[in-house]
Amino acid sequence: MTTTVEAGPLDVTALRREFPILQQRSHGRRLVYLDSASSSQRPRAVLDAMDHYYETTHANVHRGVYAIAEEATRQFEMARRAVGRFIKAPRPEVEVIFTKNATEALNLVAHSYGRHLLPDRKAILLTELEHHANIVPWLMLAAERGVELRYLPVGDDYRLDLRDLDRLMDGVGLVGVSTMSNVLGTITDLSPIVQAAHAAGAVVVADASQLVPHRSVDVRALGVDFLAFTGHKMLGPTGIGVLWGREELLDAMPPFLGGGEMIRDVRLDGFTPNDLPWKFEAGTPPIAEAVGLHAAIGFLESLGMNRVAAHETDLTSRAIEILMERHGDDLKIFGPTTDLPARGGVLSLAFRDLHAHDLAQVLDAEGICIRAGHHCAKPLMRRLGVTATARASFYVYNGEDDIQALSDALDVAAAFFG
Amino acid sequence: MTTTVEAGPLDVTALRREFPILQQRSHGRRLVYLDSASSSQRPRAVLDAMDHYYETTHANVHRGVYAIAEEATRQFEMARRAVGRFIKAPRPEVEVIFTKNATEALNLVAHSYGRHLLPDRKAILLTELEHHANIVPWLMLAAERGVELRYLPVGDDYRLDLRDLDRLMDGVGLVGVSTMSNVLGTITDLSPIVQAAHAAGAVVVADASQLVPHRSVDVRALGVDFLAFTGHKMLGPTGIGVLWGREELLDAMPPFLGGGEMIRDVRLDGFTPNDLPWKFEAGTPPIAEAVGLHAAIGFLESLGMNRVAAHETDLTSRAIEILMERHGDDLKIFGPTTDLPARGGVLSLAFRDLHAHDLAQVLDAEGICIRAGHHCAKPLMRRLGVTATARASFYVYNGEDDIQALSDALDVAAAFFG
Amino acid sequence: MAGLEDLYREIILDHYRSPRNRGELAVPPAHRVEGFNPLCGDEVVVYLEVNDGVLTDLRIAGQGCSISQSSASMMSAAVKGRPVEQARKLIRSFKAMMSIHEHSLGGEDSTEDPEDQSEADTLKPEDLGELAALQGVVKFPVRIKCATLSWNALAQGLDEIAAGVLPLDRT
Amino acid sequence: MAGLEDLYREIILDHYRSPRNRGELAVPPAHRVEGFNPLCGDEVVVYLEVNDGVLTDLRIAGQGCSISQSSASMMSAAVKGRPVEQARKLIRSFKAMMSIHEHSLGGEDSTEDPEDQSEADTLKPEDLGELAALQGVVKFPVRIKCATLSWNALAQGLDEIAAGVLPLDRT
Ligand SMILES: Cc1ncc(COP(=O)(O)O)c(C=O)c1O
Ligand SMILES: Cc1ncc(COP(=O)(O)O)c(C=O)c1O
Ligand code: FES
Ligand code: FES
Repeated sequence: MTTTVEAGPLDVTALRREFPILQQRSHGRRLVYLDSASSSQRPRAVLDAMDHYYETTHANVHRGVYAIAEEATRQFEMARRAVGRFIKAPRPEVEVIFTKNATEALNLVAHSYGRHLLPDRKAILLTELEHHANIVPWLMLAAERGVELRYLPVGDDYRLDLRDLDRLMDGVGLVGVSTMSNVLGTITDLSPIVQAAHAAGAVVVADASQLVPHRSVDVRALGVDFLAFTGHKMLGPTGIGVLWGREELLDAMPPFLGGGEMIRDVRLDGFTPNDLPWKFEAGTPPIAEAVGLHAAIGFLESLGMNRVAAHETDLTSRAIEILMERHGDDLKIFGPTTDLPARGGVLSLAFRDLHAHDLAQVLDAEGICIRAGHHCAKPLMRRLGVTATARASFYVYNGEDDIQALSDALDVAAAFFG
Repeated sequence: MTTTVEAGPLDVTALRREFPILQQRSHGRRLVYLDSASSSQRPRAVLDAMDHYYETTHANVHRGVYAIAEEATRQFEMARRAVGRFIKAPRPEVEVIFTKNATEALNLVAHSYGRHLLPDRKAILLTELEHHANIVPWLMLAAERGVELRYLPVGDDYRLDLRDLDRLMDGVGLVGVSTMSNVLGTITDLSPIVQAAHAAGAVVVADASQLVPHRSVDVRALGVDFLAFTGHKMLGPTGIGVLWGREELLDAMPPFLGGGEMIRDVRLDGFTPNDLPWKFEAGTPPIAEAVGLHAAIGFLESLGMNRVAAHETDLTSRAIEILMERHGDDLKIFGPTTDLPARGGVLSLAFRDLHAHDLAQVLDAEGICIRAGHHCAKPLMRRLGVTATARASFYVYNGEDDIQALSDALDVAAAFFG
Repeated sequence: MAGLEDLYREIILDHYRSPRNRGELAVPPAHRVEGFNPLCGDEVVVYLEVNDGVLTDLRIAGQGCSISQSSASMMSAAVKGRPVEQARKLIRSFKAMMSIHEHSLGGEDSTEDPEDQSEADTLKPEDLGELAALQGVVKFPVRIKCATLSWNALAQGLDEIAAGVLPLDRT
Repeated sequence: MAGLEDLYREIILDHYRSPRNRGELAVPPAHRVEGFNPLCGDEVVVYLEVNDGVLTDLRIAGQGCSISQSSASMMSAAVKGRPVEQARKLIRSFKAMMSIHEHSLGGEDSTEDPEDQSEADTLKPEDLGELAALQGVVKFPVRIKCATLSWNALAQGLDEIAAGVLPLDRT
């Protein structure tokens, strides 16, 4: 990668100017956006790239011989390569599949690998901290195939408890695991899980929806077999997600959705699938969205993923400090508060006896956007013994002023509900 | 509908100014875009709507209590209602499902209805003129369930031949039929098919990808049970498609993709699906794309779908006249040349003994974009006895000058290949 | 833009802080209905007893946000001891008040919800007494479900009793 | 922007208008291979006969665009009567010439195709004779498959013969 990257901490003030929405005011106040774990905002460069594509190039990809169609195809395939390089895929041009979101990527694996290549009677191992996107497809598969679902537990330190790993891995054919929890912030070191899985002959499906936006990811180093993530959480547009998979697995898998582009030939009585990656891209793909995602990756690379990670670790550390100091007794943080590099910038909170939605509502009036709810992780909520948490999450455009604003607003909420 | 619609023919010159890409020059010439059946271009209003959304409102939908998240949800759900009203859906708010494209919409029906509600041993009836998107999902389903696939034939007048309809319908549980062929332009009057299907107890899945962009569509008048179409062919963005279905059918169908948003509850051992329409919208939906599609529909409504249809019928009639007069002996048109209101603005051509790709290549050098290939309809190509056609297709921004340019370029191609 | 004071009226905070009719009833003779809000995972439980067409007793259990709790509390105060028909009318009236937003969401020519239209027999918000304080909720669409949660459960409970569903069938 | 004359050189049009070695051979003794271009649905069929390490005869059938037809025709003229090893070297060289675009597509730091790199033993375009006329095709990415269609089929045929696949096994 030859992108020139500045050194030192991110200049948040300068960065914010790149994000039009952060120039907006909410309820007459500066918009303090603390919900990037749900969906991030987009820099002007991403919007410009998509507009420019539509204004100069758009045509359907892959089959047109005329100039703009060739250029559209080129830009789409360049986006695929950029995505692949971003996660250090050995063969970006065949291993990166564009889906509509991370959820479709995981369903693709569940349908195509799970229904056809997962050996009979093999169990599926998930973890208690998965997002619904990495649970429901497997629940559906397990019900259909009559196989067992197991869960790696979450310990009281809010990290996966691997003490029973070997026993749980026995007879397992597929492991679904999140690289970073969207509720706890926990970043899991996958190596023991991957090793145990591969020793058991199981494949590992990693949900990296929260990790890829925030850390430098290397699929070879992770050792996983599939990796799913989503464009809208990494400064890219809605409507696009990514599945990366090892070529030999993808090659062996039958198609999932059927239609144009994923075929070599169609006869009245059968069809022949296309080569990778198109075999898994039925119909017109998210072309402009791929162009936008490419621009988002360019933006992140120009910041440098290591600086992004350092910025978020700093901010998380300051946030824990400030919040505990000012609201210590009133506040509970669901998530690791030590070993901060091994956790992301996601803080799930309980404040006094306030309901998370009431808290978020009062914070909104102060111009602060946090998410309240189960965060699509109901099994984890049950494990934590709550129905909902209030969650603040950080990205490149957040600074210490946002933490201060959050902390001030907690006082307002306390006063409001008395 | 209270949109004010002008009377009289479309003002193509004024309209073109709304489409930034048509201001571009290709190979030093005005861009003559004759490939809208493949993908249309977007007016500035659609790009502006999406930019405005990202610059002022974006947040993930459905669960946020803060102001921009509520506004994002409102805009997303308003887009759903606008789409539903555009096709006269009885209950837009529950019957309109956003997918990534028409292909996913058809696959959704094949998986959810086809695998679970299609009665055992019932055959599936398609037609010879279907796009791969309305063949391959059924081929996969038929193979999996071991049921028979049948095809309504295409007659020598390039229209469906219904003489055998009753015999073919015997024992059928599902009919997949295109409302307008993307190769021939044929618009099919579905009423005899729908009547026969319903008499046989079969549901009708209509692929309206080509019809909805060009004609006023009323799902109640069509009488079909499902209708699929796609955003990028109707001035909208890539990354979004639509499935409309009758509420009682959608209600009875199990979910297709699993993940966030499509559930009411998730436990370690099972889940409860959400209400319609969200039951079928797993994961973060194409939010900005829905906003863009809403703007595209607004644009089409402000033109008036009847004027759009009249414009295209006129243009097709002029095109057939001009081309046959100037190149009559050298030219073959695959598609109806009479009863023009019952055909769309799609002209599949063979010119002399030139290969379609060579023809399209020479036309490109003249600044003219046409599509060459099988148009994702290989069974139809075999029926026509060709491997490919050269296809010119029209939309609101095309005028007679485009036809003239096409005709002039045919002469250039003839001279070039001698 | 709606302000917080539109949502959290003083009377609402009061019911939230001191909820009325909180508790459970023995089932049977009481009937038990759950209301589940999938948006947040909260659940209210309504216990009700109907005798000779009168809602003789009613208790609220479960948990949720301040809006859902105070709405349930206000509801209990409003319907307890009333004839079932009056309770039904109140439910209709309350839901009509809460559905205003649905229309503005649908745009100029929204398809009207037939339920609302055909029910001429509803009370105006100004005739709903302290329940009118919940009117501000419609400006916060995500919270509408909070306010209607217990009302939907009550309606379901009355329907089930009318249909003769035995409490035991449901547990 | 590349012009038409980059694609359709005069020599290409000449081979298109008067294709060399068009026809079929009896199978066996000849070997038959199909090349299918999924982008357009075109198919070339290559018949080849190898005796004592020499490609003694070769014919081209099937149909396709002018680029695929003239590329096949030029190929037939270039390899017919040559030793198999020379034909393989020509295939490598031709495919190397055709893969230039792949790199520019991949951006500055594209992952290089290992096949191209390790094969130092290829001819430069300028040593390819009239085949060099096809070099302009790389400026038209969609058409690269047209140009390489018959070459891939030939390579597959040579591999199959080397591996001892009997022609009858494949029909
Ligand atoms: C008739 C028809 N059906 C389905 C499709 C598929 O649309 P999409 O590629 O957007 O899924 C198309 C367009 O390619 C079409 O023309
Ligand atoms: C950990 C995790 N996995 C999966 C998803 C699903 O992403 P999407 O909704 O874009 O499919 C999310 C985000 O919602 C997430 O946080
Ligand atoms: S937020 Fe759950 S009921 Fe209000
Ligand atoms: S277009 Fe088919 S081989 Fe060239």
